[in-house]
Amino acid sequence: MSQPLAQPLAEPSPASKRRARGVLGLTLAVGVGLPGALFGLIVALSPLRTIVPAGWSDGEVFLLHAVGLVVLAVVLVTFGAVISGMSVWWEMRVSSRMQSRVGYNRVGAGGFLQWIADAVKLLLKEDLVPAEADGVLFRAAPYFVIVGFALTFVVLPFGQSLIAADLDVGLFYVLSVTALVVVGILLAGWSSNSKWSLFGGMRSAAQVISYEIPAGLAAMVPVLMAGSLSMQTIIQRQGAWPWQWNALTNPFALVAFFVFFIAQLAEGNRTPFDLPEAESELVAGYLSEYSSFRFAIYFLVEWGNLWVMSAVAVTLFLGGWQVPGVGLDVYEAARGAAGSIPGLGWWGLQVLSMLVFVAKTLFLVNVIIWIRWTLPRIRVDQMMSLCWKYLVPFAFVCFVGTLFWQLLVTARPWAALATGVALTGAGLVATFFFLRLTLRNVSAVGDRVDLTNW
Amino acid sequence: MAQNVRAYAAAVGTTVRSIWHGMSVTLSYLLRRPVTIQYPDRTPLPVRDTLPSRYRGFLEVDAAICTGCQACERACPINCIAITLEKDPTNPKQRLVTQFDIDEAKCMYCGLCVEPCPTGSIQHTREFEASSADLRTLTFRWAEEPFPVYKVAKDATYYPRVPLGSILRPMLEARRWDARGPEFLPPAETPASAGPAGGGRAGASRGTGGPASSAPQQESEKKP
Amino acid sequence: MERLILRRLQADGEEMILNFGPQHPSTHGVINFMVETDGEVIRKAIPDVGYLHRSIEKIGEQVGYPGFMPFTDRVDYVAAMFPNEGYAIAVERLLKLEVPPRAQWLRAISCELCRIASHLISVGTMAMDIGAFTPMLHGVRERETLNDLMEALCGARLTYNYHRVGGVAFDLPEGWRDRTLRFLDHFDRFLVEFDRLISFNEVFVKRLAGVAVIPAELATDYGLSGPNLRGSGVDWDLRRDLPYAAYPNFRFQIPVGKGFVGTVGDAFDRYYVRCLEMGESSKIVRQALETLPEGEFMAKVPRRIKPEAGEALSRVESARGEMAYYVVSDGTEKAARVRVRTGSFTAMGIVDAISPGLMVADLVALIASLDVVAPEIDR
Amino acid sequence: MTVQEVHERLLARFGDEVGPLGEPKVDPFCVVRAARIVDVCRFAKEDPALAMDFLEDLTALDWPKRNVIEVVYHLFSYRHRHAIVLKVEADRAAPRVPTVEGVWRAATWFEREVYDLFGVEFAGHSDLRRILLPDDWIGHPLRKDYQEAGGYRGFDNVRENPLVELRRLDERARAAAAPATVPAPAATPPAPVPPATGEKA
Repeated sequence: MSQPLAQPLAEPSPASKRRARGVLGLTLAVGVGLPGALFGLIVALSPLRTIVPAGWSDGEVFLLHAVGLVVLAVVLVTFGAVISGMSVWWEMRVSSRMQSRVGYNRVGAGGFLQWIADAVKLLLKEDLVPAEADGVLFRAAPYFVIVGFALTFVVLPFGQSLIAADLDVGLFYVLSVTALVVVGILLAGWSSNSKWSLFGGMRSAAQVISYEIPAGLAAMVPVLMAGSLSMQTIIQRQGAWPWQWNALTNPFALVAFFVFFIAQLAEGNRTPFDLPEAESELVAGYLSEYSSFRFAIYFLVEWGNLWVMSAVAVTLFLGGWQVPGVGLDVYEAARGAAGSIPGLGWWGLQVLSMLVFVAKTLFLVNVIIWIRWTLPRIRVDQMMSLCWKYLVPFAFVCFVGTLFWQLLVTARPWAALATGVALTGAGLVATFFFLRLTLRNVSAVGDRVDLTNW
Repeated sequence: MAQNVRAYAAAVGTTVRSIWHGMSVTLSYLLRRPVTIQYPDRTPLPVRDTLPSRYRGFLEVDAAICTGCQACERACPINCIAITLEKDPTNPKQRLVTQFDIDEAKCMYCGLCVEPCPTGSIQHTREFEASSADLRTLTFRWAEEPFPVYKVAKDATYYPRVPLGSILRPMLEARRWDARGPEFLPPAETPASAGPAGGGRAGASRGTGGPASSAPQQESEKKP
Repeated sequence: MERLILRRLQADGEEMILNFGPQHPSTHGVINFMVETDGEVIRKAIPDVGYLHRSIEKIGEQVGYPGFMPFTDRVDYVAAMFPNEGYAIAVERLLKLEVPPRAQWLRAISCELCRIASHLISVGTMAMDIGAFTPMLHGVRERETLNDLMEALCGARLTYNYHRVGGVAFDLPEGWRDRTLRFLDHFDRFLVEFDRLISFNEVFVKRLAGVAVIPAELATDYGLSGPNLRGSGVDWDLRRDLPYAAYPNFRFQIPVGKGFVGTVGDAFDRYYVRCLEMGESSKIVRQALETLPEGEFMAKVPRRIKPEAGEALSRVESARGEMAYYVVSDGTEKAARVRVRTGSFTAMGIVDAISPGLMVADLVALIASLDVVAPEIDR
Repeated sequence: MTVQEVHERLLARFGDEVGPLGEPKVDPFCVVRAARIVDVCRFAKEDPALAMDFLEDLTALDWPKRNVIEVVYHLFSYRHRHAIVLKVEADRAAPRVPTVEGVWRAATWFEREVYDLFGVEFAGHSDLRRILLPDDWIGHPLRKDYQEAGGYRGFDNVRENPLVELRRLDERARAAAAPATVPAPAATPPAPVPPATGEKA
């Protein structure tokens, strides 16, 4: 058709081009620099406890370690906040592509700085407390949530020596402190004095307490296999190659991995278990009355939990930070004398192990996001029946099965390797078929693969 | 028992299979191009220029070929067009359109006024971007200066209409979104029975018979 | 109002009264439900409608016959072709006007495309209310293409105002036929993908199967119509059984709920009948485009529409059930009464009867499966 | 069955309590005595030859000149695919018609709507409340003599009509510009328009 008055949009002026370059630079600085600095600090500070500078008195060494740990604590909490914000951005980008949308695209290049803008906006909002709410509990609830979230970072391993404190009861500690989150949610639901919040709080309490059981049982499987509750020990007892991972050397552990993963989804209130804040039923659930910074805390914890869930699952089942081809003796050799400042090679190995761990964790984070934007929400009674009729029996079977499996593996050590190779092969075949199906989906409706404008 | 076990296994199986398919579909969308556009500044063309020619945007009147027949005014179901015709004081045979106002804030863009127009003077354009902070600025005045009515030749098949949008677009581009509209006069004290003056009253007084006709004085008595 | 409802609700004070709406994400417009719950289980849900009442029937008495057409768009703005068509047919019956075949065909084409567009919103919001956001936007994406087609056809994306007393406003624009056929080719394959994405997703099925069952007798008793009625297993469709416009010339199936995954008449049946209907509408549009007759698209209509005194009822199979226009003329240029009977209004009346015993999440599924649109209830 | 046959069957059962079928302008109808409407409806629904299981529509018409409000019943049978339109006449001053809620449950909401918009009382209705309008609304809007109030609970629903207001501005400007040539109208500023005619926003 004729378009007599059509006029193309004006060419971008040099000034706007300069501005776009500036935005890109800023985005890269924040996107690479911020996590880079945090990871760097984690790498630099975590092994501090093992270093005893020659000639320092005990008191000075203690002071050094104490200061190092305090800084590390600050770094880890900041890391939790940053990774949460970046997950929000990434989730929004991924979900929008799944829905044929562009998604965040205004603040910063690719909309990357949107999470900072959102955080600033939330901090500037008025902190409302409903007149009829229970003021003290209402104000206190977010702190339970954030404390339960931040404390888990104490035992989350980032690399071979990169852990704030390798507690002997590490896994037990994780399960305990995450239970604080549900206290916060329940308080929020009760104290808001809103019917929707109450519904959300009750649902959340029922859900989290129920799913603690399959999660705990499934987490016992790697504990049985490793013979320890310590996170680092559990990782070190696994191998680096996929066929040496807990989840793949033992068929029961594979099932336990899925049970654990599903239970973690439920504990993190992620779809399909987002009943406590089901927006089409409960408006915003326990969050209904929150605003401003307190709302931001819930937001932060919800997305920061993505990292925690994935990191714990990777630790327990997927080999943690183990780098293929780099055994523990290699670390030892590179470490040098105990107490001294390690050589450059050792630091390089630490960074390498951290990269492996981060890569695996981000993969699981993506899976969680992907599930969220695919599946509908289940109903509250189905949530219960899934837990008690499916997950708990499965977890029990896996637990008992692993007991016998360990006997078998002790008698016939090749069984673990054979299972590992077989399951890895099966996984690769399944992945192949899945990717083929995915590519066929694209052509089936007449679209084509087009990665421009990502 | 065996049946229960089979049902149990089947439930797990169908769940896994259906999720397998669903996740494959969502994953495949990561490989496709989004369909949304980034209005308004990141489109290859301004959106108004990509709209189909039948698009019903803001109304435009080409005064040069307006016959002053008031067909559009009569066709408008919500009386958002007001036309006043007067005799030219200098030339008694010539009639002038002294008022041709369209309340685009009220207009529902139904296109009924376009259909009876004998010359195609009133048309919907593809312009739609005229957000305004003040409703009063959305009354478009097509007879700022009174214009003579257009005489249609007997066997005319073609009317010299200027390109669609060429009058309206400069008008819209000259607007500021936060411009204030004209200050209206305070409500007149003269009673409503003052009687019509001028041909344009037909449209205005018809408005009182419209669906929302109201007599506020009577109503205030009914409502405590 | 609230006091009246509360008096009916508060049986022993043990229950919680929830104000479900009017501003609630899943009430599909501005509707309020006074819900009495015992924990998660609903004792009673009483709909409270009228928030979107715009006195369209009164307007119909005030503007002339042709002038009312744009107002019919607003009766059901998700599927505005059907009120257009219903009103046009009613006035044509009053005028005893014969509509040219091409106009009949164009009406069928526009209405069936509109049905697809409406059902896409319906099934999409169904998925969204169940908690899956992605299918909703996939539906909206396909609807967007339809909106573009409608825009090219009649100049508007939502309030089409395309039908006229005596025909339609425009003929097909150039290239429109090919664009539509291309879209339908894509759309038929999209429906398969949509089923894989959500319809038979086990979580989704479990949420809908056997939920909010409406037996056939209850459905007729409450005057349900359209997909809601067919979802209950009643094999009835005006397009086939009391054909109007060009429908006798097309071959198509009427999908009927038969308990696809659960009980006949459950929420999934109502949902899936709509999914199947989209495929049938696509078939109809193809046939109509193939057999589109040449000729006028507008009958000779008198300049002033002034039917003699009498009354006419037109029944149209709208996307939300039977839409009936009851137009009474007293011999003047303005109708004495224009009555719109809509599918959503009767569908809403049944919530009261179906809701006891559902869970809060099921109420959402019930409302979504009835596919009510608030303006159509309130008019 | 055709409408005539349906009507004959009703006549055979109820005699002259069912009125004659109106002349078939477009859709014929018959007027039923208000007291018997429930019986007629029940018969129409339960008689196997009629089987009017679908209450298509229930509405009303206001005829101020005849001083009646007609309640209109559109009945339809899914099984036999025939229809009939019944009407009941009620006095405008105090319209009162028995409810057919017991015959079709669909009538519950239809009758509530008629009650709301026409003020027809349905005797025996289980839940006769306003449905579309707020329950403190005054008047029944679909009656022909209904006068709309200027607002509701302090919410103004009147917007000035810019078409009229601009016209007034023009006239004042013209009067100010030409006082010398046309002295007479300049003395009294022309304000021939009614005060800002009410328009629903």
